Amino acid sequence: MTVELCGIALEHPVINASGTFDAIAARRVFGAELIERFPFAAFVSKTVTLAPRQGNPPPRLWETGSGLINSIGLPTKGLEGYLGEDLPELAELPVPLIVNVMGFTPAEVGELIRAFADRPEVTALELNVSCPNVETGLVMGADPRELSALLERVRPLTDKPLIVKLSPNATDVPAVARAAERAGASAVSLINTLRGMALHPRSGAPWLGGGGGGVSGPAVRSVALAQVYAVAEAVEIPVIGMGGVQRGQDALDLLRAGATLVAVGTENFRDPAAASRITAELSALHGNSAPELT
Amino acid sequence: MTVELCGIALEHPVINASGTFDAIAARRVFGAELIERFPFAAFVSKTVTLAPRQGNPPPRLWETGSGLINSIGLPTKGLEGYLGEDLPELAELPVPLIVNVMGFTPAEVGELIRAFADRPEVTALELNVSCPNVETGLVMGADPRELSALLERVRPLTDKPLIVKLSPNATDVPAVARAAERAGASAVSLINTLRGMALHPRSGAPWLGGGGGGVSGPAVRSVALAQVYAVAEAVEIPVIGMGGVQRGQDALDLLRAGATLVAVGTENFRDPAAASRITAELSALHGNSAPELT
Amino acid sequence: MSAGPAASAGPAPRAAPTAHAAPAASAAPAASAVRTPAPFGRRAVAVTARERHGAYTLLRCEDAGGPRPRAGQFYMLSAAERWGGGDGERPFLPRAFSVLRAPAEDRRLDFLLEDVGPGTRRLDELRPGDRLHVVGPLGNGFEPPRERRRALLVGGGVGIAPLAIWQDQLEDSTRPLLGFRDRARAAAAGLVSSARVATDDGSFGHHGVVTDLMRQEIAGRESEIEVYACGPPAMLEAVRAVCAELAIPAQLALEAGMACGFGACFGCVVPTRAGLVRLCLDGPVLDADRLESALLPGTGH
Amino acid sequence: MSAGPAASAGPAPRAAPTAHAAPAASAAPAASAVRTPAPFGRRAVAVTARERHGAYTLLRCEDAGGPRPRAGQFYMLSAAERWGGGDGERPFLPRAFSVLRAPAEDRRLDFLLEDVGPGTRRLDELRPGDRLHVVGPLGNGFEPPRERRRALLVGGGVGIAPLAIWQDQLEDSTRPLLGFRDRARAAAAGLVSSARVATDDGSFGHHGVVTDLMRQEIAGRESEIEVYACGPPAMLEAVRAVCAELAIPAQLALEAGMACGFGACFGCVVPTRAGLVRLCLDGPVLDADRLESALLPGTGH
Ligand SMILES: Cc1cc2nc3c(=O)[nH]c(=O)nc-3n(C[C@H](O)[C@H](O)[C@H](O)COP(=O)(O)OP(=O)(O)OC[C@H]3O[C@@H](n4cnc5c(N)ncnc54)[C@H](O)[C@@H]3O)c2cc1C
Ligand SMILES: Cc1cc2nc3c(=O)[nH]c(=O)nc-3n(C[C@H](O)[C@H](O)[C@H](O)COP(=O)(O)OP(=O)(O)OC[C@H]3O[C@@H](n4cnc5c(N)ncnc54)[C@H](O)[C@@H]3O)c2cc1C
Ligand SMILES: Cc1cc2nc3c(=O)[nH]c(=O)nc-3n(C[C@H](O)[C@H](O)[C@H](O)COP(=O)(O)O)c2cc1C
Ligand SMILES: Cc1cc2nc3c(=O)[nH]c(=O)nc-3n(C[C@H](O)[C@H](O)[C@H](O)COP(=O)(O)O)c2cc1C
Ligand code: FES
Ligand code: FES
Repeated sequence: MTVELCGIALEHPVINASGTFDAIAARRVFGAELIERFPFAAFVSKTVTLAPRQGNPPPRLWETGSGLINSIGLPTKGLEGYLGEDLPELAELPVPLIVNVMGFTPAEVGELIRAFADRPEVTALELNVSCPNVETGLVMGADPRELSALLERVRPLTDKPLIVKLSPNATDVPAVARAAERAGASAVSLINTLRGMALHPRSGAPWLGGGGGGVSGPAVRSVALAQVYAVAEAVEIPVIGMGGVQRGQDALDLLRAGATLVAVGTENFRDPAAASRITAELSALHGNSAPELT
Repeated sequence: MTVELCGIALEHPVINASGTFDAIAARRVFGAELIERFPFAAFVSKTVTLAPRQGNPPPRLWETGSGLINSIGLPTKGLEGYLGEDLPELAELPVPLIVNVMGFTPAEVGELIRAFADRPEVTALELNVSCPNVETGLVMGADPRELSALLERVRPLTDKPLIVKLSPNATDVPAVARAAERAGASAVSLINTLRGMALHPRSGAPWLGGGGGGVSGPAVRSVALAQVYAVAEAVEIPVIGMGGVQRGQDALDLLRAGATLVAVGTENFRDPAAASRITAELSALHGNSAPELT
Repeated sequence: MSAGPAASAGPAPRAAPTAHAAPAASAAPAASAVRTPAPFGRRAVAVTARERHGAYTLLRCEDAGGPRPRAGQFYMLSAAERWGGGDGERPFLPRAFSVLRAPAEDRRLDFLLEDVGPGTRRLDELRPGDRLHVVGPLGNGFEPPRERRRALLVGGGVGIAPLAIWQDQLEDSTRPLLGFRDRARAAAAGLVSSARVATDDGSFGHHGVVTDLMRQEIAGRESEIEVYACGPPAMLEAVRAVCAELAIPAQLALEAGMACGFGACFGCVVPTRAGLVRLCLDGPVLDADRLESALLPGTGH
Repeated sequence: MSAGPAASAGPAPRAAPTAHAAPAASAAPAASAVRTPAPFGRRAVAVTARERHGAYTLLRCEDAGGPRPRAGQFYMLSAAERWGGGDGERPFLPRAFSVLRAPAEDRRLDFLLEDVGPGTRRLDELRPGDRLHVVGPLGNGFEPPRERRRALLVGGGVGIAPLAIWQDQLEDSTRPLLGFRDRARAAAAGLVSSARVATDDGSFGHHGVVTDLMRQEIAGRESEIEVYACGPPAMLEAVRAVCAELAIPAQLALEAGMACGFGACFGCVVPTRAGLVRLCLDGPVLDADRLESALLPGTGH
């Protein structure tokens, strides 16, 4: 099941979704076995911003019958901490490293990209655009013009593949994807979490420390499939599909919808090695359905 | 639990979601008991368009572990058929009637509204704006300007309450709701179904006759809650909340998020009398949590 | 009247023969059609027995609160527990099942299930004492044969279910014809009296399809027979084609994916010559001549 | 060494006392800390026993594939079946449980559960022979007392769980103090040896809270005691406040909502004086002096 994404050769098409697997923490917990049995074909790190961020106050989690609402709020050591502490450890992983970055202004995004532009440890960059541009107030990844302007500015800063992680909370996601493609994105990834909310069952106040949160897991699977399908029809560049993947069949659906890679997110929480099982199931299904996949 | 919406007095705050209960069919199936035990405080009829529509080819349904994807495609007898065949029967229901209409151009919407403007059987109109304006190509309910223009044209055509049913597949739903309010909407209702999709497990082709479909049921509950909360914060007019309501607690959450009424959709399919149970559960919770609700 | 509805047909037997004056309307949604109303809402009933018949499961429950169904009617079933979950999995919506048997003298309802997916699997787990949610009886059911015709019941697989109750209610009918994939499945043929059986693999009865038997049975009696058929789409389509060819009236009990069963969702539509109709409301029994084909999209396994 | 980890502490006992030279770092995420690695991925284990102890359930399983846990460590548990569903309902994510007991000589793991919601309810349904998914051992566990101090175990409710295994592993400790809501719950006190018990309603043991007993026990021995506490947030906060007042070192086993248990989600953070830390990774045992308060948002029932 080897596959290629923007010239990167991968052993299979299953990677992790940003922010749903901390390989450094997992190595402390699971030791060498994590590396020996590393479940992802590439590793995507959690979103890094320029400045350190604490993230949202707890509680940060709300479970639903078919998913999770999180208001983690992108805690990060910031660029400097990441470069100094995390990157050396992540560089030891047995798979290519994709660094996910986010900035609140185009200048910030530029600075982040420049910082990784020539890092040999880093194979590709993923740009999280699900946050507002603090200068315009518009969510960068929800508005085609906003995103074009951003990418035209930052795309020239690196030769590495630049994956744009789209926001699913947009009127016309394929239009945003097309704008990304025209402005030089190497690939797009989707979906990020859907905006969601939970109230305290007794008090009725918002449960999550951040007020609202992002929905992930099986609940979003069919929404993800629709968006991946529509985006894959709209662009020529590769698509990384994610959202509620729990089984090989879910991964197969995203590949059939046009994705080149599939990312596993929330399911990692239910089983740290879920991606290995999903990859095995996918491989079995590939065998069974080769005609449709060639 | 009596409640008022735009001057309409209702016995309780639970109504049906458009297109999820056909009172005429249900009366054939359940007879007089339906009327005696009518579960909704007001009845919302399925979307009527000007011309008759067959709707999408089957299959129209795809079940997920926590919801439903439908591609019903708005079958309707059209305005004339509705006025001649359905309205007289619906007028016999023991609760106020809300007619849901949709047009593909502002002129069509105007014509539909005019047709019901002076009908005494009709208490209020709900305007489904989750379809594209065929003249501009923009989804009427996803773009604030598009919606303003539409409402400014059609709002003057009736004195009846005009409820705008918003599309959830929009970048900034509260902005659309504010536009509706400014242009004279009496209330807004949300959420309609999220865009979703399913593939045939073996062939990998889109399962639904319509290609894609709309996701409803428990899977969308937390997305609905977030949108209702954000919209209720953004507007002064009443909000009708819906999306995945299965229990009194779900209804209570939407009321606490700022809704005046709650609509039950997909859960009707699992139990035709679900709304009665939900109303009873809500009433019990009201008793328990009176302080937060006054 | 040699073939009127038996007294056991239910509390409100229809004055059926007149409805047949205009055959095209017989299964049509005449707003005035007298139907036995179903109790409003789903109700919990107790499972009282579970038996295996060949590859199928007979599920019996005690429906104290409901009226007696007509032959061909169906119920929406769901287990009272663990329906909507199991690792976030289906079943979520209730499932449609034809009545296999519903003796007039008690409150018993029998269903025959074939395990084809998560819903039937869950129902197959139920044991006496477990609770089942039911909505029904739903749909139209079979109409008695047109005058001077005798009923010929033709079924395949789990589709024998509505034929068993119809046989119970008919005063008289010719020998039923049943088709199965193999001997294991054919073991369920005993649920219908004195049936002739065909199997695809020849392991039991006639080696071939049930329409082979049908042609034999009908030959020369085209004007005396009305066919009642229920089974997999390919079989129904074969039956429809034979009946169309021989100009024999046929009532087909069809299947379509259903979310509600009571006309609420518009999800169960099937294409007829006159457009799409909701099968749960205007069917599940349709006169064969209303259909271009009985091969419906999204059905079959 | 009077209070080193007993030989049963696990295959890789830490050279603990030295880690205490700088107390603030003792529970800090030193990347170099020697941990017993957990097997990667969740594994299915068989439930071998279920016992009721007062209002709580002891669940025993046979963990053939895992290393022995340290006292204070926890596992993420989920039933192998029906987890993620049941009418589209929770539980969906695994749940965290402290080890109650894990004798070094076999592969047994005991957990003590209080039924407070859908996850604990589902686990409470498990019976010998059922399968359980486990990930672990996770988290840091207790550190041995600082030199010249003896362990005083203080627990409340189901929070006695990690104290039982810690008592097993400590060579020597003073009489444990346990608080419960009432007599029914206090029946679980027998899981810890020779404990003194307080109940809120006075129906058993001392009428009052466990910190009353704690003040009595400590009085005059402030420099000889190190407190190990686990229990509901209000109790832990009271323990923390008393220890702060009396300048006694305390190790608190805390709880927070967790999605993963292995540092992946950043969901379990708790506020410390030095900022938010992931409790599953840097805890669940934290030195009390790292906390402003043990009353954490989103915990308690
Ligand atoms: C009026 C009527 C009467 C019936 N009577 C009987 C009877 O007496 N006995 C009996 O055994 N069966 C009967 N059926 C069929 C029965 O309802 C189905 O077999 C049952 O619904 C299957 O449910 P499942 O969960 O086991 O399988 P499903 O997984 O639902 O599979 C059933 C079929 O549904 C489709 N499908 C697959 N996945 C999905 C999905 N996610 N969403 C939507 N569709 C999907 C496929 O075509 C599949 O073959 C009847 C159906 C109707 C409409
Ligand atoms: C390290 C650690 C060790 C633990 N050890 C034990 C032990 O030994 N024994 C034991 O009984 N318990 C222990 N717990 C607590 C145990 O994990 C919880 O009681 C369990 O997770 C509750 O799950 P539930 O589904 O039964 O209840 P839930 O419904 O999950 O309720 C538990 C609490 O979670 C919150 N909550 C409610 N609804 C939601 C929701 N939808 N999403 C998110 N949060 C919600 C509320 O605060 C509620 O009081 C431990 C917890 C941790 C972190
Ligand atoms: C707890 C949590 C944290 C996340 N953090 C990030 C993040 O830091 N950056 C990012 O781009 N996406 C983040 N995501 C989104 C995921 O990468 C993914 O897009 C989403 O969860 C959908 O996939 P899933 O349904 O498989 O979880 C996070 C998701 C979760 C659940
Ligand atoms: C089968 C089906 C048909 C629907 N038809 C309509 C419709 O005709 N008009 C409309 O405005 N909304 C329609 N909806 C949307 C519902 O009114 C409602 O907004 C949505 O289903 C969310 O509520 P729920 O999760 O409770 O089902 C339909 C939904 C379903 C599931
Ligand atoms: S199943 Fe819903 S309309 Fe027929
Ligand atoms: S529970 Fe996921 S990081 Fe701690």
